[in-house]
Amino acid sequence: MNSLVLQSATRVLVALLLVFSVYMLLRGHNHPGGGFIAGLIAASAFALFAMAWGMEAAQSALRIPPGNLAATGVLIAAFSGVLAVFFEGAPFSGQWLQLTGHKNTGGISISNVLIFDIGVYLVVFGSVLTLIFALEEVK
Amino acid sequence: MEGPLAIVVGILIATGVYLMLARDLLHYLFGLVMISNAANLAIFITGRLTRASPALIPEGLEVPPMPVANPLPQALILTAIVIGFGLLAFTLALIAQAYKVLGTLDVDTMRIAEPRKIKRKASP
Amino acid sequence: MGTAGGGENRDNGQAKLGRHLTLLTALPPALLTLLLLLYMPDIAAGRTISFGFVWIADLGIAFRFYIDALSLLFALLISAIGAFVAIYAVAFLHGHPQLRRFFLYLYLFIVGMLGLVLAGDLITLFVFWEVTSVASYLLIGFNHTSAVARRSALQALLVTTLGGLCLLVGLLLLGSVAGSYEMTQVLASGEAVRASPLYFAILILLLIGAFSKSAQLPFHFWLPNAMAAPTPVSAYLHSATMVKAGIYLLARMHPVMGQTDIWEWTLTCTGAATATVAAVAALRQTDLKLALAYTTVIALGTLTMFLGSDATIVIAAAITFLFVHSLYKAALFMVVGIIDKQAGTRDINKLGGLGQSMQITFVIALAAALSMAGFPPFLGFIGKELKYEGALAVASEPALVATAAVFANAVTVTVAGMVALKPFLGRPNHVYPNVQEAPAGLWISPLILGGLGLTFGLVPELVNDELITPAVTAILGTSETIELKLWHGLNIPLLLSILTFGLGIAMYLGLSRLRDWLSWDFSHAPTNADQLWDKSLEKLRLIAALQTNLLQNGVMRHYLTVIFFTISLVLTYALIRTGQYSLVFEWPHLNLKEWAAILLTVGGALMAGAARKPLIAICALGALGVGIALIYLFFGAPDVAITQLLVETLFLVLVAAILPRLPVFSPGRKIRFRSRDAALGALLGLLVTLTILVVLQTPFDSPASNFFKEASVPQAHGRNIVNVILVDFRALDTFGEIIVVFTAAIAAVTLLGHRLRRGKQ
Amino acid sequence: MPVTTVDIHSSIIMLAINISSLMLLLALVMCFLRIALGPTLADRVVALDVLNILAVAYCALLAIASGQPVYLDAAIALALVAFLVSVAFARFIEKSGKKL
Amino acid sequence: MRIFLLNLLLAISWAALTGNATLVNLSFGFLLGYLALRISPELPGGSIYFKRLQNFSRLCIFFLQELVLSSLRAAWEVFSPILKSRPIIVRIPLEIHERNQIFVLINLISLTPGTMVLDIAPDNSALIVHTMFVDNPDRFRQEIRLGFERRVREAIS
Amino acid sequence: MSWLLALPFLIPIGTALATFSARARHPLCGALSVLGCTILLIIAVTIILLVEQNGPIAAQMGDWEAPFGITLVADRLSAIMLLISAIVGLCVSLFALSDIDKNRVTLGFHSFFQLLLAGVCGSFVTGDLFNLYVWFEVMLIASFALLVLGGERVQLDGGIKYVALNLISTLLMLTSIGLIYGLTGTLNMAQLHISLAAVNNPVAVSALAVLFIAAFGIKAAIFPLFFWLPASYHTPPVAVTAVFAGLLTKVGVYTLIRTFTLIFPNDPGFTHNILLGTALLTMLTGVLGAAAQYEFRKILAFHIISQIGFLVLGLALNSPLALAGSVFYIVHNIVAKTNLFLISGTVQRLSGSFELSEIGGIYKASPLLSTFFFIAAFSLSGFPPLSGFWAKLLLLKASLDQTAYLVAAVILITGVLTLYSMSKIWAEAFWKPDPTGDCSDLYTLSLPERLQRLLPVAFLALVTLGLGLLPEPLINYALATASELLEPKDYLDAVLKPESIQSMGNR
Amino acid sequence: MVLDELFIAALILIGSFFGFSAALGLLRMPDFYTRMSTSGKAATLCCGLLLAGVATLFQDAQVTARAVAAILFLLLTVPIGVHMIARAAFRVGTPMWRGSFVKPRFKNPKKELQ
Ligand code: NA
Ligand code: NA
Repeated sequence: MNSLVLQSATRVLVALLLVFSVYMLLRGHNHPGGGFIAGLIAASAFALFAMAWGMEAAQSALRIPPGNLAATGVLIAAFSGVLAVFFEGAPFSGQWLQLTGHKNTGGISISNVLIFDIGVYLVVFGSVLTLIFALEEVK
Repeated sequence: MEGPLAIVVGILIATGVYLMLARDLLHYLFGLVMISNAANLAIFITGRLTRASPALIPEGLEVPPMPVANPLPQALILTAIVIGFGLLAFTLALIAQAYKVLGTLDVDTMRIAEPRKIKRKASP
Repeated sequence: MGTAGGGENRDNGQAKLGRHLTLLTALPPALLTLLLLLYMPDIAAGRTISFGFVWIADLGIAFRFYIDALSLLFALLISAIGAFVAIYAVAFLHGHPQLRRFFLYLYLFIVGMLGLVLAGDLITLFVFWEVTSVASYLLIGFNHTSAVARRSALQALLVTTLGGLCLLVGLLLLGSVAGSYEMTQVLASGEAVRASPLYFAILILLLIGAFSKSAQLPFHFWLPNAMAAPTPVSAYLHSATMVKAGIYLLARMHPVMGQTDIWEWTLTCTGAATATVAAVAALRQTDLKLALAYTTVIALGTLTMFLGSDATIVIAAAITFLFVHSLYKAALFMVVGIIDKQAGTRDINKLGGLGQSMQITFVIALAAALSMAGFPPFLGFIGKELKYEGALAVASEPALVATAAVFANAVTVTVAGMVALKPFLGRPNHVYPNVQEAPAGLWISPLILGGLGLTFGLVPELVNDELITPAVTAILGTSETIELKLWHGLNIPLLLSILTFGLGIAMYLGLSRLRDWLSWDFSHAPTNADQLWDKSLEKLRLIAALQTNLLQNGVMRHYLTVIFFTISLVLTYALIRTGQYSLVFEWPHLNLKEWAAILLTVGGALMAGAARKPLIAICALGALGVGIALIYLFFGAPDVAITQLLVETLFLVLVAAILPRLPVFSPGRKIRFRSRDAALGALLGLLVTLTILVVLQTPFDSPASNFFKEASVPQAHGRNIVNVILVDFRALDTFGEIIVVFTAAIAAVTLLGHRLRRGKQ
Repeated sequence: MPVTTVDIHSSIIMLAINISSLMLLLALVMCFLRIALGPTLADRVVALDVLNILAVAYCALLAIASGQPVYLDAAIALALVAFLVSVAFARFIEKSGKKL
Repeated sequence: MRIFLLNLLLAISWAALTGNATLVNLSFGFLLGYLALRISPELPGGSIYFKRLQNFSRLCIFFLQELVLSSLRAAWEVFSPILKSRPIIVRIPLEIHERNQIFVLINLISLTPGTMVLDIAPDNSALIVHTMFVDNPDRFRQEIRLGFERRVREAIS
Repeated sequence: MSWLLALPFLIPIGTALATFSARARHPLCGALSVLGCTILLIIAVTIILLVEQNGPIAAQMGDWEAPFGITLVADRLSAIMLLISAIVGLCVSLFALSDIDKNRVTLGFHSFFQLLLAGVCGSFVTGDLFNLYVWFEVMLIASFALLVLGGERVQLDGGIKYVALNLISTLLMLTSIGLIYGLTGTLNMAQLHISLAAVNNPVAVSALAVLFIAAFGIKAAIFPLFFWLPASYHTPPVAVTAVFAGLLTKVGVYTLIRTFTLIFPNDPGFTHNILLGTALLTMLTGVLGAAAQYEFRKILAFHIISQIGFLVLGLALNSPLALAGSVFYIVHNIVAKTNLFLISGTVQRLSGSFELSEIGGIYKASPLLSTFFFIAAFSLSGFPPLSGFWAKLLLLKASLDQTAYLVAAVILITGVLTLYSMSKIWAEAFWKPDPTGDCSDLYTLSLPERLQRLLPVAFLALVTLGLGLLPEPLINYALATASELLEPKDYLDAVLKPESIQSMGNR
Repeated sequence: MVLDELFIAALILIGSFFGFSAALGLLRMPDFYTRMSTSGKAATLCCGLLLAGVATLFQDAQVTARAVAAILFLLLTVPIGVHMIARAAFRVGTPMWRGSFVKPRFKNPKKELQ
């Protein structure tokens, strides 16, 4: 939609929404948030982008086709689920690599749980975007 | 607390059913949204309501210090909401495409797969 | 089974193969006949042979065979006549493109029949019973390009299957009453079966099975229609075998089910009625094959009639007649086939004077016909004498039985004349001037069969001692001695015979007048079973169409209504059926915030329901979504609330994106429907509310939730329990869920006709 | 968890919360009425927009009433995305070009 | 920009020094850093930065003030039993042409009591404004030009 | 062990992703799909062997112990359903190589197909009610996609009804699951068996039971909830219909069996009587519906309904023999039904139509195909010595044992009417001379296409024949399944006692 | 402490007063444009005040930061939404209040834009 106001605001808002989505994703394990919410917010960002600047602009800004993004997300989530096979755990069991601090009190850690949530994020993001782009495109 | 909300669920279902029975596919979709919400709400209230805190555990503690809301129904509803969104979005696309291809949203006139008259053939 | 024939070479090859097959095809049944003959003396001496394997141990079902004198008699007839039919068929169908298929079916049929009569287990028996149904279906429909053949095949199949299913139930019940499906045990448990309360049901079911297979009233109509089959098939099916499966069943079950009044009455009356009706019908036919077919029904009726009795002489009459009938009827069908093939017609009014050019056929026809008519010294005569003797010995209604027998036999005599005299005598017909004698392949089989009739008539001991007497013994279970001889002296049976001949010859001579007299139109008679069949099929289609139009009428709203109504109905029933609960419903203290959320939700819902324009409904849905999100928020579920709001927003964005391409106004519904739908909705809403309230009456305790609260930090290292459940405790749910979302997305894209983009544009 | 500096159960705060709840409730009802009354789609969308903003207010109010700052997350999320509905509908209104 | 980063660095150092990384403390650090930079030897581009920061702060304050005023005015109008407003729609030609400036201007106008930008001419040369409380369109145009446009031009360039 | 039980859905999902990324390369995509199905089959065989040896096996996802986390369980019922699904999957994926046009492959046919399999297999292995819902959704959305893939008018029309009616079932199921959680506090099906028996709230239990009947009943297409099936099954390509016919409704039946043996076994006088009445009406309406049709696939579609009635009947009669009958019937029916649909597709390929009035002469042109049809059709009609006979026999005997003579009568009537429809197809499509004269024979197809079309059909026909001639292993298995279902002690032990799982893992 | 309480209570009350006023304007104003003028800003202010109340209540950096963020986001997004709707309504020719002393002057909005 060719609107100066919307387009100007979008410059800030898209970035803001994306940053906010990552924030919601990363703190989701301990605070409200998580992959779903973050993914939905990120998708909203691009929905806004598409509405303000047109779909082609949004698509080329994203660079990756959203469908592939979603597929990657499924792959990541599946990967984190089957990661446990290397640690003799059941599928989808949590694996934690603690870099600093203690698991329960904080510190920096890499866990397949987080990877899983990132997968969820990508799937939700990619899928919703796919839907938005597809419905926008209907002629 | 659950009682009034149970009635809310009933009202949502009643309206949802009424909408679904309309001739227009869009109204069907709205009915679906409503019943979808009703289902989620039903899970929420039968998992018992509480005005207690959200199911978060403060830093430094291992278990919630006070009663918290039942987290499991919430997780179920979250899953159901997102699944429902996927289904609704697909249905929306289907309706759009159906209108494009069939030229109508009136379900009473959608008789291509099941034509009005059964062909009765004199067959030996 | 051969593959489709395309091209000259294949056809030639097939024809050549066919000629070489001549002997080969007849070989297996012939060998089997010999084998059975080897066993014959032993069996006749009272030994039985039983072999097989356990099929399903837990159900006591075995694939077992049992050979006693009765089954041996049938098996011999089947295999021997099978061999002759095979020889005949090779010549008859020479050059037919689907010859190999024909033999496949024929063998299937022979196997089925043999299995049936040799079965040593009730289930085995049923299996082969059905095999014969299928094989006969395929054989009757062999000329499948003809609609008549297809109709007849279907008719035969459905009638015999209906009977077969009743039989299956009967056999299962019989097995449970007898305590085993094994034939020997079943045969030994007659007392128990007759005393069982299920006896009557079993009897009726078995009789339906037997009668439908043996074309007894009221199932008789399919057999004449089955004449659509190629001639050798008719010969085989309707003389020797399939129809006699029912007779075999009656004979086989005689020791178990027989010896009761109801058995005797049912069989006698049905048999007599069938014979009489078929006799009248036979007289009306001008098609030789049909006339023969009706005499077969006559014979079956007679056999049924006799099997009702438990007098030795009656059973002996039945068995002898059965044997005789198989021989001459097969021969006569073959003769008709020859006439048909050589003269090109089977219409009795067009045939005549073939005797000069087809002398061999004429002789064969005469031999078989004389046997059928029961002239001495043919075996048929002995059979007939025994029949009359037996008829008079029937305990219940000797006069009725005898009258029916005489009438039936007289008609048989007439038909014998029609087949053996009419086509051959008189002046040659100019319509078919160049009729040739048939090749040897065609007449060799009927010749032997006709000859056997004469041979056995002259020397009845050949068949009596080792076949008929033991078979009768097997049926009655007591050792019997039966004498078969041509001359019994001057007695009532002989007088009846003479009466029969006189009547038969008179009818033959006055046949055309008789036919005129009988030519009243059956077509509107309610008893015309064939038309009844058509009508009932038509009714079936009508009912089917009606019910489909009623239920599956293509209107989605109707479907939805039925579904919602059904749910309401069963839910109402479930809620009120015990009638013993008290709902505790307290108006709790909700605070203003919560009321606001509830008001918003309910208001949004009602408004969306009332909105005529989709646009208004959408706005109402927005309000509804906010209301529900607030409810989640107020009761401690911020994650859910946020998700709900986001999803709601994105959904509205999607709807707004699609809306410009959709119609602005919706078609309205009639007020009648509107109030009905509203009532249905209200009912369902009320029921769900009640259900929730009822569920809430039970105190709640969720070990899982408690576990999650306790384990979230120490074991799963997360502080947002909801999120921990989603990504750890119940990660599999989430995994499935993202797959749903992913699939929904790509499905929507493909649905809307876009290829998923493979890269930046 | 951050601790509130004042007692949220004190009578002043409670009173304020209750009055505020009532006012916001009435506000919601009025917004809803505007959605119902229309008359144009734009009116309804504006009302929906205000409704969304009021939901943010509710989040804040709830955070105060419960002493739980987590509800702020909901407020932020809503503040960021709620206007999308307005934008989407504005686009629709412009596109369809009719009085709706 | 460089100076802004420098200022930010100072704020962070302040937070690190005091061992208190709360927002209030950071803001305080930022203010402290600003003052420190203000009195430091002149940095390249410093004057522009200070000027802008000043203007920006002024704009923010103005913004908040207008927001409150506008809301109060609206509330007054809403609660008054008789509607006294005289809404008109005015076309206002623009002197500024940068998109960012126009954007801020529109937001400012929207925040003004009773005014609302309805549309922008395709070449960004004029605004269509709806106003409730002004009777004279020309006076309104003048007000906008002198009031907001100037401020925006000063704050953003 | 825990991995083995996760593989039945992980493999199809992996395959789906692989085919998704390879969707532009037509042959590769198909090959991947077939490969995935083959692996799935191997896994299914492994599972059934293990289950046959050790009894029910369970796996706790994420290592969270049983009533808390999500448990996967394979007992005999699950194992046989998995196996048969894998077989159907393999056959259909092979058949799809020639039946599905390039456009549909590019649109992602194989991915959706694999996702459908994932949903089906997931439903079979899960021991958690909500997880079941999730797998149902996977299955549902994949089926939506497959149904409308290609977007023809008739597909969209049928798809609307399919989607509209199935979504109601989904919502109903979701609500029911929520309510049962509210009543018992658990979602684990084994735990539900214990918890629900302890709930002293008969009204709530009854209401939930009927809600479940309705929810799964719509999925299973029982009377009078089946409308979506005849409305849509004749609209997509045949490979799609075949896999739908073989698997989708059967998942509904599977869940009905699972639910009403494991969760609601305690009030058969109420629940099972409702099921019984429904089953009988389903059998009759389905078969009557078929009698009114003159379109190949519509006839088959209505027969699905009728046969669902048989499956539910076995459950409703609630005796070991009857349940065994159901299990046997499911296997038989999946094989025969899938095969019939595959054959209908090839018939359409040869003659260009599904309308019986427009096709004919197949018997003459393609005797091999005719033979396969004959076997499948007569098996469906319950003729010995084909698999359908034993299925019918078991149910008949079960009903007679319970002196349910009305049931036996309905079985008989349905049997005859089934035969009527099947012979109608046979007479019209196969025997009747070709009315249009444009019917080609199998030899006009290329060799690969012929193989792709005939191999699955031949294999399925062989299975039908094999099950008919040597039914004992499957009947024994079905009987063991039935007793396992009626006496779920082993199932409960496997799920709820971790030590028993531990010990088995070491074995 | 009481001062704090009073301050917070005031923020809450004033905030919700503006919310109420916004909604009342929405309901009471005679036409679309006036409804719009009187509602959006007041609602934003309502949120701002309530969020300020939250920040005051907790006096915690994180909470304050999030409250400030929420306010900023609202200030950023609300005017955009409002403007977009207004523009759309204007472009499709939504009529002005007839009671105003200037009659609606823009019959054809497109022409006006030239
Ligand atoms: Na199905
Ligand atoms: Na089926």
